[in-house]
Amino acid sequence: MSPRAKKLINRPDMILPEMLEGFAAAYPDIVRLTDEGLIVRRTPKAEGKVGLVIGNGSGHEPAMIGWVGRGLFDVNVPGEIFTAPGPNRIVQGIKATQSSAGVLVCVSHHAGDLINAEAALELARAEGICNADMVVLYDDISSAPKGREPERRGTAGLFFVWKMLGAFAETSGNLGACKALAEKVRDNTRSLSMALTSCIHPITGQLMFELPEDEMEIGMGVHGEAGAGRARLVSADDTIQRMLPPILADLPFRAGDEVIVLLNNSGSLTFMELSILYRRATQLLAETGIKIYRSWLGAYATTQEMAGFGLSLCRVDEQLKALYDAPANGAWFKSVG
Amino acid sequence: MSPRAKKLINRPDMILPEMLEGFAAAYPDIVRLTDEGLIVRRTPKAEGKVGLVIGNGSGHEPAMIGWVGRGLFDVNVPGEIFTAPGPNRIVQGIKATQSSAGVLVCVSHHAGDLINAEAALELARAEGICNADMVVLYDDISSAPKGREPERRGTAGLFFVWKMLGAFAETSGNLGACKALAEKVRDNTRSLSMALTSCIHPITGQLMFELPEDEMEIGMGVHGEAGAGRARLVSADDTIQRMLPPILADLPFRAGDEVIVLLNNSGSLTFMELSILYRRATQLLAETGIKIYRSWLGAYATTQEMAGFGLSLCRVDEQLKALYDAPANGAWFKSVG
Amino acid sequence: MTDTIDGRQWVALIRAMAEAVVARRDYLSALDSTVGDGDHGVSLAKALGEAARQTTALGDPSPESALHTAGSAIQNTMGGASGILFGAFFMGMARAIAGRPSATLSDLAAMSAAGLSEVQRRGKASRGDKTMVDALAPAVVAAQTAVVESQPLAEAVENIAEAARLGAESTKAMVAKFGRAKFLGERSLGYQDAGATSMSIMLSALAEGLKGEV
Amino acid sequence: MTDTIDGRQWVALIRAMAEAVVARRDYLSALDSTVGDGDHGVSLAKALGEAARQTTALGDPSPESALHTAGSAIQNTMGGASGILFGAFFMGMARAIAGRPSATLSDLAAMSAAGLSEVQRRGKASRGDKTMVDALAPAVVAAQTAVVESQPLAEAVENIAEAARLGAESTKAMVAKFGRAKFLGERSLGYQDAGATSMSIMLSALAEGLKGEV
Ligand SMILES: Nc1ncnc2c1ncn2[C@@H]1O[C@H](COP(=O)(O)OP(=O)(O)O)[C@@H](O)[C@H]1O
Ligand SMILES: Nc1ncnc2c1ncn2[C@@H]1O[C@H](COP(=O)(O)OP(=O)(O)O)[C@@H](O)[C@H]1O
Ligand SMILES: [Mg+2]
Ligand SMILES: [Mg+2]
Ligand SMILES: [Mg+2]
Ligand SMILES: [Mg+2]
Repeated sequence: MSPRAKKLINRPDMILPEMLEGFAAAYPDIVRLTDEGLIVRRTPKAEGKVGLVIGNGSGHEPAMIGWVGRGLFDVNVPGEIFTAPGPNRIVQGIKATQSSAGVLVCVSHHAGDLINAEAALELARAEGICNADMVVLYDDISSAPKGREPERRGTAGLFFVWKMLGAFAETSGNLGACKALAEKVRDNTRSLSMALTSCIHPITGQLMFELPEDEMEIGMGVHGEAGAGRARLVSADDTIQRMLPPILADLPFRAGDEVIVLLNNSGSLTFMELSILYRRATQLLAETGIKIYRSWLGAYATTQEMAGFGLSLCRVDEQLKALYDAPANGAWFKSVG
Repeated sequence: MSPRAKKLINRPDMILPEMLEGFAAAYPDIVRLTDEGLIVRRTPKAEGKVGLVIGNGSGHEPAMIGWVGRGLFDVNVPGEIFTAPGPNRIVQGIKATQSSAGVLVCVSHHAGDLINAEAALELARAEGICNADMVVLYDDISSAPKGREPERRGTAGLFFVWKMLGAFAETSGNLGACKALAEKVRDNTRSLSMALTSCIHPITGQLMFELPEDEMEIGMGVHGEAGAGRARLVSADDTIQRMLPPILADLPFRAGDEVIVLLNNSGSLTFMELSILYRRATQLLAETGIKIYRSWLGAYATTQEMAGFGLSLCRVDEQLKALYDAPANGAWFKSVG
Repeated sequence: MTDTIDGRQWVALIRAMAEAVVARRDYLSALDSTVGDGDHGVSLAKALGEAARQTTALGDPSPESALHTAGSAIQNTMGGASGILFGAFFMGMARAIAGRPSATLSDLAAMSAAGLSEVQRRGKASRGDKTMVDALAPAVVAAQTAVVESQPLAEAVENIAEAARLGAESTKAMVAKFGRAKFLGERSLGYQDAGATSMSIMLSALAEGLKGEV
Repeated sequence: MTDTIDGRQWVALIRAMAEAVVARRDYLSALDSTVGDGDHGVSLAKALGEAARQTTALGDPSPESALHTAGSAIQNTMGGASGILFGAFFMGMARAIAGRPSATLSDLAAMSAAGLSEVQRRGKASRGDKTMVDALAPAVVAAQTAVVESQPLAEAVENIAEAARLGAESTKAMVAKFGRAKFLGERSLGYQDAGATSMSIMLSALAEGLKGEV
């Protein structure tokens, strides 16, 4: 049931270049596509500010091509579908920021993203680029137990890092401070994802995983990686009731905390469903005395047409609130400020 | 294949109220939910400006609850899934604008929306509300031949009307001028939609229509209404090549015209596919000498998880360009301006 | 069996119509699903349920008040084109019996004609367009015939219901001109119209109700 | 059969590896599909094709240049964890033969050990973790044994290939600790690792290529 074998593409091996070409043509005022296949901000940020680069597998749009722009990333290095780009391409991305204040390579923790970023930084150093650093980010409580946070993988909760770090780096010339800010957001963020259906890998044309009609998978990764386990399909309210308490317990989030809530649509969930899910989340949070500062319901990091969602909470203080509220203008994420 | 029987809801008859409750809770700075179940702008527009109301069936989110806010609608009257709200509720919506300069009831042309709006205006007049008018909007070239435009139905191309009319009414106190502006945008807009897959009606749990594995439907309505006809599934490029020429011929759009292009995701299409489709559209438009002023790729009016898209073009002059570029701040549509 | 229908009886008849539609909800949705969106049974059942609830709450209303309340409840609960049209049917009937304590057969004929005319004013459909009009219009003719022939009310309402049933059946041979089905053109041939069917079910419930001495 | 391998021969061997993987593309993707994302055959075939193209374009390169070019092409074409690791294998081999015109059996043993060490430096996997290391590590052992036993090159490469094949097969009994499959835990038991299989296919192609007097 449900995965969509029909895709509107031309040839599997042309998906990436054709997507980038179409995307860049649609938003010429926000981004440009370089000859090397990088998505770069049309108007560079102010001189002397830290450049933000992220390399990642494609197929998760709007992430990350849609997150390049004012108050967001300077450069995105899009890899093949679900495949991190190689080290040379990340080095090209570092150079493309043209930032004199240093470059932070952001890594959503997955083996491929991490190893390639490490290799890229080695290469960059060998080329004499010394003001580049990387930060490894993760949020998914299902992928490693508490106490082993650095083994966890990056999922949709990194939305908060990108948004807040993007706003921060817009005015910061301090590479160390940018890295510390990214880690602060990461360390205050926790996520858990679920899926109702699988999806089709657009290159292989094959199902990414199997999920029976009456089951859901809780603890899903952003590439269809299996989660903590299968469960029987339950109602929207019961799904939230299952997912929110472990998130709260993990940080832990406590009465009196202020949080921003993200419900990330993994693909073909509807805003109708997201709203119904959100309703139950607000009720549970109200019961625990946790205060919601802001919420964002929508698709940010998708896994093709997979039906599912990620629930993420970020605990915020005055600094993070201001960064969240700062204006942003990516092709597929705008914040009016 | 593909329609998603699994939905994250609680009870079919609670979808609408629970969705509205969750939605309004998520965006308290942008909207509020009234006791009558209306979505109303949190900060009313300036005194003496024309109020904009739209009633429509739900299930198309982000349309239209997500389009209430600054530079957009003042009030949305959400009906049951795929069902226009009754006349009393529309009258409540007219009153909720609290506009002294008059209220324009916007109708996306479908039998239910039209008849209910007509009845609502009769009722309003009977109650002594005399400064309310309605405007009927349509864009879908597949639903009636050229020369019989008023029989056509409203689809995703009305995006342009809402965006531009919203910006116009933000500063206009003239009801007649608002109606004329809406008609101007309508008369410069043409759309054609297609679907790859059907979807499940969230209340009945039934398939909305059937579509064989190797076919697509061109000329799809926003509620799964059949289109001009079935066609064999072809590539992204060939799909655009089939859809764009009839749109161009209908207005007709001519060399030298400037247009804004919308690719509306009907549900579970990916940004990846939209970008690949858009690429071909830019190539064909370049060949015809039509200039693209701006583009918007994304989900605006959906039909649950239906996989498909609408291609819409709006011919713009300096007035319409400025209105398109004006800032807007709805929960699910933002324009940075 | 009664030969006039007062306000309380109208309330009971509206309840009977609601029950009849609720009992056939899935059948009506199924009829709507091949050429429509499959929600007809669910939404009409819900709307008539609300109409029954609101009219029952009136206590001892006039026929006009009962029918008007039912119509308005249907319009605002059901929504869509069909909601306003089913509502218009009741509201048209209400207007034709305004200010009167009960309805005779000849009132019933006038009321059904007024209901039909209100449906057509709003919906613009004629006989043959494959809509509820194809059940309602022959029923109106049957009511008028019954008046001319001075049929007893019991016989009249059976003839009215039978005319509606045949009318609904006749829609199978029609190509839809209104509603969602119109976009299917010839593909709508062979299917019985959902709205015509539910109109016929409601009129049958009315006949049964009157026979059962509501 | 030759007993040293010069730069041109390395280019031919890289081409042979590419052909072998292209021929088994769907099989490799299928192996990757139950516990991974099913793209292994497609992406490795594409990457080795690019490596073959770029090394062929070098004309008459040194072994180091041929192998380094191949590694870099794989890393940047294939991407992901497996791309950088397959690339690291070639780049480790390249470094071990730097500045030399051709490779003897003892060079080959040192090169494969250097390739393995580079794969492990980047990927952190050990034997038993159900990765390409489980094919490569026994192959390195076989190469070292061949040196100790002074096996002729032809016999040595066959033993190396056979060790890799058995190593790949042994992954069926392992629980994945790396790659996407690790999230499946025990559910990964019973499936042969895709990367180990392709490593074994590449080493077999090397053996066949040398027998065929490239
Ligand atoms: N213009 C019209 N005039 C009369 N009846 C109509 C008209 N349009 C639709 N109908 C009736 O409404 C029925 C469909 O009702 P329903 O399924 O509840 O509405 P929707 O099509 O909005 O889902 C049709 O079967 C038809 O009988
Ligand atoms: N850390 C690692 N060390 C060694 N080999 C690894 C490691 N991670 C993954 N692999 C190998 O990569 C293979 C998967 O390759 P591939 O499917 O191309 O990558 P991806 O999982 O990114 O789609 C696995 O079968 C395994 O042999
Ligand atoms: Mg992969
Ligand atoms: Mg309906
Ligand atoms: Mg219907
Ligand atoms: Mg793989």
